[in-house]
Amino acid sequence: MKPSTPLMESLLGERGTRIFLSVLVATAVLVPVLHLTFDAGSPLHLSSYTMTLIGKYMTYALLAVAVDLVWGYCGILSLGHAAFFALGGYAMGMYLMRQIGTRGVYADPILPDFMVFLNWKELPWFWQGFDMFWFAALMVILVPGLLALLFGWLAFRSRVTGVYLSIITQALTYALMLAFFRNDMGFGGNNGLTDFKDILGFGINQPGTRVGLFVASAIALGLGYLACRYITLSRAGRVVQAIRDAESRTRFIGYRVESYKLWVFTFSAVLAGIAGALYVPQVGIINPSEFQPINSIEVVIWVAVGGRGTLYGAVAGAVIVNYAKSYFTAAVPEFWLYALGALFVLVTLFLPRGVVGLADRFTPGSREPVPEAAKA
Amino acid sequence: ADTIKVGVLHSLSGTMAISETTLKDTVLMMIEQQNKKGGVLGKKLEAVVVDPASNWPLFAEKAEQLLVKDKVAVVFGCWTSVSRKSVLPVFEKNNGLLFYPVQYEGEESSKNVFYTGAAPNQQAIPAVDYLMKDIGVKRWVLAGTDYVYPRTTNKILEAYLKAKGVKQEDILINYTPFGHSDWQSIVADIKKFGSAGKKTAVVSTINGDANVPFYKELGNQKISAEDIPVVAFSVGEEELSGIDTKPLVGHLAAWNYFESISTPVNKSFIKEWHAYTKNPKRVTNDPMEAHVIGFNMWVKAVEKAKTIDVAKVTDAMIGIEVPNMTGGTAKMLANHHLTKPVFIGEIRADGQFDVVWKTEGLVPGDAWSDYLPGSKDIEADWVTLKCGNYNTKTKKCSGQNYE
Amino acid sequence: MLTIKSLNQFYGGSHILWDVDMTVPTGSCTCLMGRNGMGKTTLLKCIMGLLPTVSGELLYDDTDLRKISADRRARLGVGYVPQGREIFSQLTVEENLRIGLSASRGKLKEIPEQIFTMFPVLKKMLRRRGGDLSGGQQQQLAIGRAMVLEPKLLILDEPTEGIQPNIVHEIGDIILRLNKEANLTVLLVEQKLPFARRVASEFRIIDKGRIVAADRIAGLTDDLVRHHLTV
Amino acid sequence: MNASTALRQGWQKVFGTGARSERPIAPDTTHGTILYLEDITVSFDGFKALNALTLYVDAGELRCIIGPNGAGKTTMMDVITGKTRPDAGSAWFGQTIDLLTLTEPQIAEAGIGRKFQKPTVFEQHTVLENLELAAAGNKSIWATLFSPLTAVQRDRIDHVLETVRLQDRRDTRAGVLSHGQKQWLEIGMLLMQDAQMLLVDEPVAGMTPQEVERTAELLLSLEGQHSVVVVEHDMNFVRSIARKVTVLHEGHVLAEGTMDQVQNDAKVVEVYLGE
Amino acid sequence: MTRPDRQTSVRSRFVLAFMTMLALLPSIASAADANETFAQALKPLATASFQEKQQVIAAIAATRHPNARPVLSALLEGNLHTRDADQRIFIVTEGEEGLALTDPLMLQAAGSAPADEFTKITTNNQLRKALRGLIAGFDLSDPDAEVRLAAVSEMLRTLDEDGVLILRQRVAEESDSKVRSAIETGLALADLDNEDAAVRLAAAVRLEDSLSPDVYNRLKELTGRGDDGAFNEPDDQVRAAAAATVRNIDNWRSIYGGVETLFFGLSLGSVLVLAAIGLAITFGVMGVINMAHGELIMLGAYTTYVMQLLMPSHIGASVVVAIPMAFLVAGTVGILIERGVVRFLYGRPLETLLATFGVSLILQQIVRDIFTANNRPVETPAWMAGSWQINEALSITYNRLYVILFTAVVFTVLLIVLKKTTLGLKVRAVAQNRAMAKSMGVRTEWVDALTFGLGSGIAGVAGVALSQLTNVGPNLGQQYIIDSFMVVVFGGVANLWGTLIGGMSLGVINKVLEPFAGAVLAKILVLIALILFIQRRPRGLFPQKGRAAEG
Ligand SMILES: Nc1ncnc2c1ncn2[C@@H]1O[C@H](COP(=O)(O)OP(=O)(O)OP(=O)(O)O)[C@@H](O)[C@H]1O
Ligand SMILES: Nc1ncnc2c1ncn2[C@@H]1O[C@H](COP(=O)(O)OP(=O)(O)OP(=O)(O)O)[C@@H](O)[C@H]1O
Ligand SMILES: NC(N)=O
Ligand SMILES: [Mg+2]
Ligand SMILES: [Mg+2]
Repeated sequence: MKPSTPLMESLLGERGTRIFLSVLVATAVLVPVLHLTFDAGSPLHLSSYTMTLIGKYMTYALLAVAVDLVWGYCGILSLGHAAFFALGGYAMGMYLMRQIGTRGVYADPILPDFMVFLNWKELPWFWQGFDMFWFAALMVILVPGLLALLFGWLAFRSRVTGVYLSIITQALTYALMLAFFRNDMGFGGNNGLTDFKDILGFGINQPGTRVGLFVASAIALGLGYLACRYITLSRAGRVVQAIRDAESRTRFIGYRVESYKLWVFTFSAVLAGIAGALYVPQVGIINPSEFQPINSIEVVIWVAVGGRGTLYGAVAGAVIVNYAKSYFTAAVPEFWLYALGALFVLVTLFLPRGVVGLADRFTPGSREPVPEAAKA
Repeated sequence: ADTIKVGVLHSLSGTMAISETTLKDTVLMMIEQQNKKGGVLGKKLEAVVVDPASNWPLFAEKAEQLLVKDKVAVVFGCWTSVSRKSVLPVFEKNNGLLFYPVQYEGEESSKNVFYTGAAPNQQAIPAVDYLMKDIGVKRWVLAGTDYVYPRTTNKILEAYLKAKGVKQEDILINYTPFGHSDWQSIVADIKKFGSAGKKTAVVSTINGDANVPFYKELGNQKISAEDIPVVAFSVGEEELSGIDTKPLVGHLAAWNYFESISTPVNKSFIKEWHAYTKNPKRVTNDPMEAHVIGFNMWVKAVEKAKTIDVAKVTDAMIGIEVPNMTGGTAKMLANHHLTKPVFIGEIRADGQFDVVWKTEGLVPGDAWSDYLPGSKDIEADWVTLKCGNYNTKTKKCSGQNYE
Repeated sequence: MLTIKSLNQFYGGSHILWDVDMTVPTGSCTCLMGRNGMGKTTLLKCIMGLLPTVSGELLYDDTDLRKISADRRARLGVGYVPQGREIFSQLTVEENLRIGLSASRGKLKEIPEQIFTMFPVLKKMLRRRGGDLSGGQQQQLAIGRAMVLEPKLLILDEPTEGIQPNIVHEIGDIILRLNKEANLTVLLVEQKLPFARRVASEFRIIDKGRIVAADRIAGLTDDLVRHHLTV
Repeated sequence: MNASTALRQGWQKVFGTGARSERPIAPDTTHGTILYLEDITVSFDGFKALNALTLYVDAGELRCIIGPNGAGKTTMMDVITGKTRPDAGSAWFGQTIDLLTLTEPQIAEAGIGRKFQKPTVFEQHTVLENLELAAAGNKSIWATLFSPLTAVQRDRIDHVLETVRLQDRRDTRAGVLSHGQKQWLEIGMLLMQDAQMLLVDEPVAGMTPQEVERTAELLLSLEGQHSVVVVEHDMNFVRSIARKVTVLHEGHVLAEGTMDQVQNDAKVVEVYLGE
Repeated sequence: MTRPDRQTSVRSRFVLAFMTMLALLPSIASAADANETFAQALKPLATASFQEKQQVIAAIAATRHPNARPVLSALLEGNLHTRDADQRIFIVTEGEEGLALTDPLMLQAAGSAPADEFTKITTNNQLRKALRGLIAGFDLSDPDAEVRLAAVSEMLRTLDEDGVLILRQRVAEESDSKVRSAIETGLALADLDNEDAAVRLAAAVRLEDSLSPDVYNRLKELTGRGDDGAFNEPDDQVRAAAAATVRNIDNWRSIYGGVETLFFGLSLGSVLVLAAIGLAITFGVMGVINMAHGELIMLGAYTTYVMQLLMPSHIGASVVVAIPMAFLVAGTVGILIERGVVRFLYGRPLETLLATFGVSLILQQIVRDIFTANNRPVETPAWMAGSWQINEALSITYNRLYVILFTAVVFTVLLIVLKKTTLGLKVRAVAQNRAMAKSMGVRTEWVDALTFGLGSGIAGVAGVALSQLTNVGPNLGQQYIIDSFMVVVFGGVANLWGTLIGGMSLGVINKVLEPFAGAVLAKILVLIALILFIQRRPRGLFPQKGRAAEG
């Protein structure tokens, strides 16, 4: 790819970014081709399993990029991003649920199955409109966005920072998890939403649809990445990093710290929501365990493993950790926790700047090691 | 391939490992024994074990891996309903074969799944009958973990009790989250509810880890089985082996199998299990029996069909009979559920059960409950109707996810 | 008291101290001077053991300091007043002072009264959090804190920074008195020439990480000052 | 009100950023006084760091403030910049701006810049970026996100870099600068802010005599266009720039006047200067 | 009839026989005859169904044979077996070689025999309940007043007309006032059925001060109307008295209900505090985000289990011994974690999160591999079991009470260590400025290891307490880690008092909400309250103050 404009040039003016984007484009093209053009017997065939897996990793990667933006660049350690991810997922899940129509086991034209057998008589108000894709798509953005906006507005306005902020984001996702677990809430309780049939009229298990979802994930990841990269390169990005390092000092030179934080937080929540929305049709289920506090912590860990404060590091971390998980749980199902645990310990001890830090070390001309700011 | 691959999809880590690890071992033991007998269709069986880590989307991923990458002939797996729901589309899409060994809420019958655990009519209803008729219970606490299985079971029970003339004020329903650990208030409430002068019992669909603190609290608040018995549907020998059972003596459980039932089959199974696990104290339980039955049925069906082809095997499955471990016969019905005996046992101090009641004969599993308005018109029949949810009113088959 | 030979120090890739050779005679008050960013603080931190040294020798009397951790250096009698004060901000003034007690050479049980005579403001503020003190008060606390160790060698990094003139003067007196009466060896970094001239007996000038001049204080000529200390 | 204006106003309300390019408020100095502090009292757990402090600063004036450690000088700056809210008293910037009702960034926006006693710069940013961050101009999200620095701003940065002699450090991370270099950088940031009023807390601490001189020159050059309040304990420095000197003691003004007057005030000598 | 109770038939038959026998007492048949009757009564037990056993035991009791009581208690305890060969019944105790046999007729040892030649005579809940009632009938004349009191309470559980007869007999002879009072309550309850309104009134007045649920239910019934719309109690005065008592009980119940809720809240709170307090040190003071904290708690719980395995016959003591052991085990593991991992990460607190998360995964799996994925049974020692019945409306469970007290002790000790010892001072100094603490001669490495060990050890001690309340399994730690962080942060980092007050108030609020909102919603509400509270106090309940904290 050849950078043509100055904007492109600066966006792509980083080796990691260029590598990441090339790999992404290659993947987005090659995987569908290998999947569709070769049949199952061929050695070149790429199974739908593998494609879906990579698609899933890409949505995780987008989530990781979102977390890296708030944490790596703005210093907001959000332990609640899984909640935004899950909310986006639920919005999409509700759409998919309503697409089932009469094809549910109880053949109710309106009510999803779980409502029928729990004896619900009519569709709750908050399920209205989700039969339309545009509405669901809007909700994918609005629900996480507005929640982040409200929550962030409350928190940043009162200058909640550091661990206090982390813990209340955690409380948020925990509360949402408990709420969504409740069957009375009308989101299918513990089972969540599943048994999807089609999306935009295409059968959800059709190879074509799968490819579509895969490519959509790749595009979302690419665009999300570039948007974040643009932000971090802009002056606003430097303000955001200044806030991370010395919040009150930033105030004294005239920046409205709260507004910047709120904006970054909200933007990042929207990205997380989009990631969740793409995740759900590919894995086929969304349920409250996605809100588990531990999930949010894991996202932070992906970012740390990859290398905090470099967007491509976040991507690398998400893919590496999740691939390791997929691989270990099958290859050494009885011992995989040792392997994963050891990975985390070793990366921390020996790769203080994450996996991409290792790569940079062998790259001449990279910035000198940055002693971490001592604050959370 | 010169082996037949058998997938094992049980959580070995995370919250469900407590229950599921044993099932993995059970399947491995069955495979080992079958291989000693020469395998199936002249080929050895090869286990493919994965760990979905109590993570529901991971269940789907691992299921797909087993079916697509490892190309297993059959999968034994899942415990929670949500994990089953999560893998269901994967099995239907890839035309796999799943044996699901746990008692569950019913309301499902998939072409690709055989349900070897109890449907609600094979556990809950008989248990309530026993309490009502033999114990004279007049007041009911339905306590459960807040998820589909308890919700559905309690819906069914509530309808059933009301049909039997129990008044609304004599039913207390309570839901708690998974892993609920502070039972003080709820147990105190139960105590108060039970002190109104009528014989009271608790029907517990409390799941997994929450049981230990629940029973501890019962013991400490001195609620004895003689005053307010608790009959549980999710507490078996395995769960009791993690609890100090002395204070629980007399509380009840309803299952289709108890380790203490002394039949020759069961005795030899327990012996083999102890030998296989090299642990003479390892207990057996109901879902294990379900897996053993399921496994034997699958072997029989494969031998009958002379192939591992899923379509042929599923056809051959229906009507297959294998002995269960309590002296009866398990038969695979057209709705992919089994016939099962129902036992009520009282907890003993050693963590085993004394059977105090059992059904006369075998109860056929009912996929669609007759006590739920939405499902009483639905039928599952994979022989004549070729449908898992056929509506007898509209004469339509719905919810099929394949072809 | 202190002998430094060909000491080298790096931060990451950049070489900060270049073959530093320097002595601090026992009983002297040696003043280390140099422009901003020349490596004064770095050198003091090396002596204290807060930064690793790459090569060179570091002798304290006859002890090789390089093999010894910072806390042992403190227990051997090296007191340190860092630039920027480095008060334990959430500890009270009293607690800040008590920290050194168990490491003090005399195994003191109580904070010596002498410290409060030197800095009466500390006595008034014993219960206040160190971090709440004003800049100058903190500087006084930092000096007092180092004195609790009853050091043999006292290292002061710009101790008068931010302190009101009459107390600066007093600090000068105190250094002189400790130096003379208690036979305390002092290594001082100081920018203010008059103060340096008043209290120091020796001077060293560091320029771009190298020692470029060393002499009795009398030898600190205007020429040297112009050459090494002006921009 | 149509939907789009409503939306924009909503955005402004939440994110607090209009597309404002000019200063929203500027001090009204028609009476010649730019800062009015009246009866300011600040107490911490009963201890009065400022005790009914009253102080006026004229527009364009260079004012030196001295006083013993703990007299309340830094606290006074905290009050002016919005870091500390006083228990009592009033603080006005010009005739119209009530400082006590504004937030820190609003105060900065109104034209008050500050250099801290302990040098505080953005350690992870380069020297250049530090200056860029401080540069005067629209500081809304919209502006920083979409418009790059103007040529004027860039020239200004180069100029300031030269002034503070950090040209060859422009791409160095500020965190690795020495103490004195950080002092200079912070002064540079203050210059970039182009504030009406500069509060400078101990600018020459840790500087060599020559640098002290240069700082003095710099501050003097600002006189006229800017109002400058300098706190210092270095008497040579104060003497070299002093016009009017205020002495604070125990939270209020002990003396005020020319350097000579103050130097010869017995009380000032006793509590502060010594002999 | 008072109650349609299953036991009625059993009891009435027994009482009838009993009464007859009392009447015939002087002319009682020979001892041999008595033995014969007893043996006959006993015999059917071997083959009877549960239903039939009910009658059999009544018959046994009715013989009033001196061995009836020991035989019935043996049956109750599951020690009555039949010999498969000849269906003979023995009282057995488990001995070294099989079962030690006792002949029920003679109460003499009858040798021993292998266990598999015998079948236990099983009981079920109803039988056991009936047995207890029958045994209580024998105990009414026990010399020990405590036993008599227990017997009366036991009888009141299943009181019927015949029971009333027995009690009336007894009340005259009863010397102990407590026992008599208990009997009188029972009789008064019975008197409420009397035809004479005056007797009913007297009974209603007699019950004035009672808090018993039986009394309440009975009186409540009196105040209501039957299906035909008529009052259940025709007499106005009696009804008024009953209503007054009902109101009185209602009042007391709500007061005691409040006390109970508070107790529940404090006990939940102390669990939270215990789980969090170690973290208040490792995280609050040292700044290490120790994700393995939960696993250290888990290790403490497993230590308790292992101690019980090691001393199976001293369960009571094992829990006490487990406390220092758990401290050592968890403390040692903590020190290993600190020396092995954490010490390389000071100044990089977020990376401690990553590394200790890895450690926590490893610890979980180690435990799973050693102890299997199953929960381990930890017994409750006798001294912690059951509850302290303060009155009939209020009882407090001992295990919770001990946990509250234990929390108080742990907290106090820790407070003293941190505030009064130099270690505490050094810990805080190191946490704030490691380099400077070194320069002040503090052996930071020591302090780090010790402090981390202390925090970890306390986590282990918490595990001992938790083993008495909840599962001991590999996931134990995961359950508490989130709550622990929440409590520490809510209280205000680095403030031990904050952790205490924070944990306790979260516990109490939760329990106050629970009755209205249910367990789940209560927890959600608490979380929302926490979020909103942090808005008001962005640095927790007890924030660090001053210039330095403002950053
Ligand atoms: N942590 C660090 N990493 C990299 N470089 C550093 C670090 N600390 C200081 N430096 C660099 O080392 C050089 C010497 O710094 P040092 O603090 O020793 O100077 P100094 O002589 O004490 O100056 P000052 O008089 O301003 O205090 C400076 O150029 C500074 O930029
Ligand atoms: N948050 C606080 N809590 C308690 N006391 C405080 C707090 N902030 C400041 N003080 C006290 O208020 C007084 C004034 O402090 P301030 O920093 O304003 O002094 P200053 O005049 O700037 O002194 P210096 O010249 O030493 O910098 C000091 O005695 C200080 O200890
Ligand atoms: N199916 C169950 N028990 O979840
Ligand atoms: Mg320096
Ligand atoms: Mg000051």
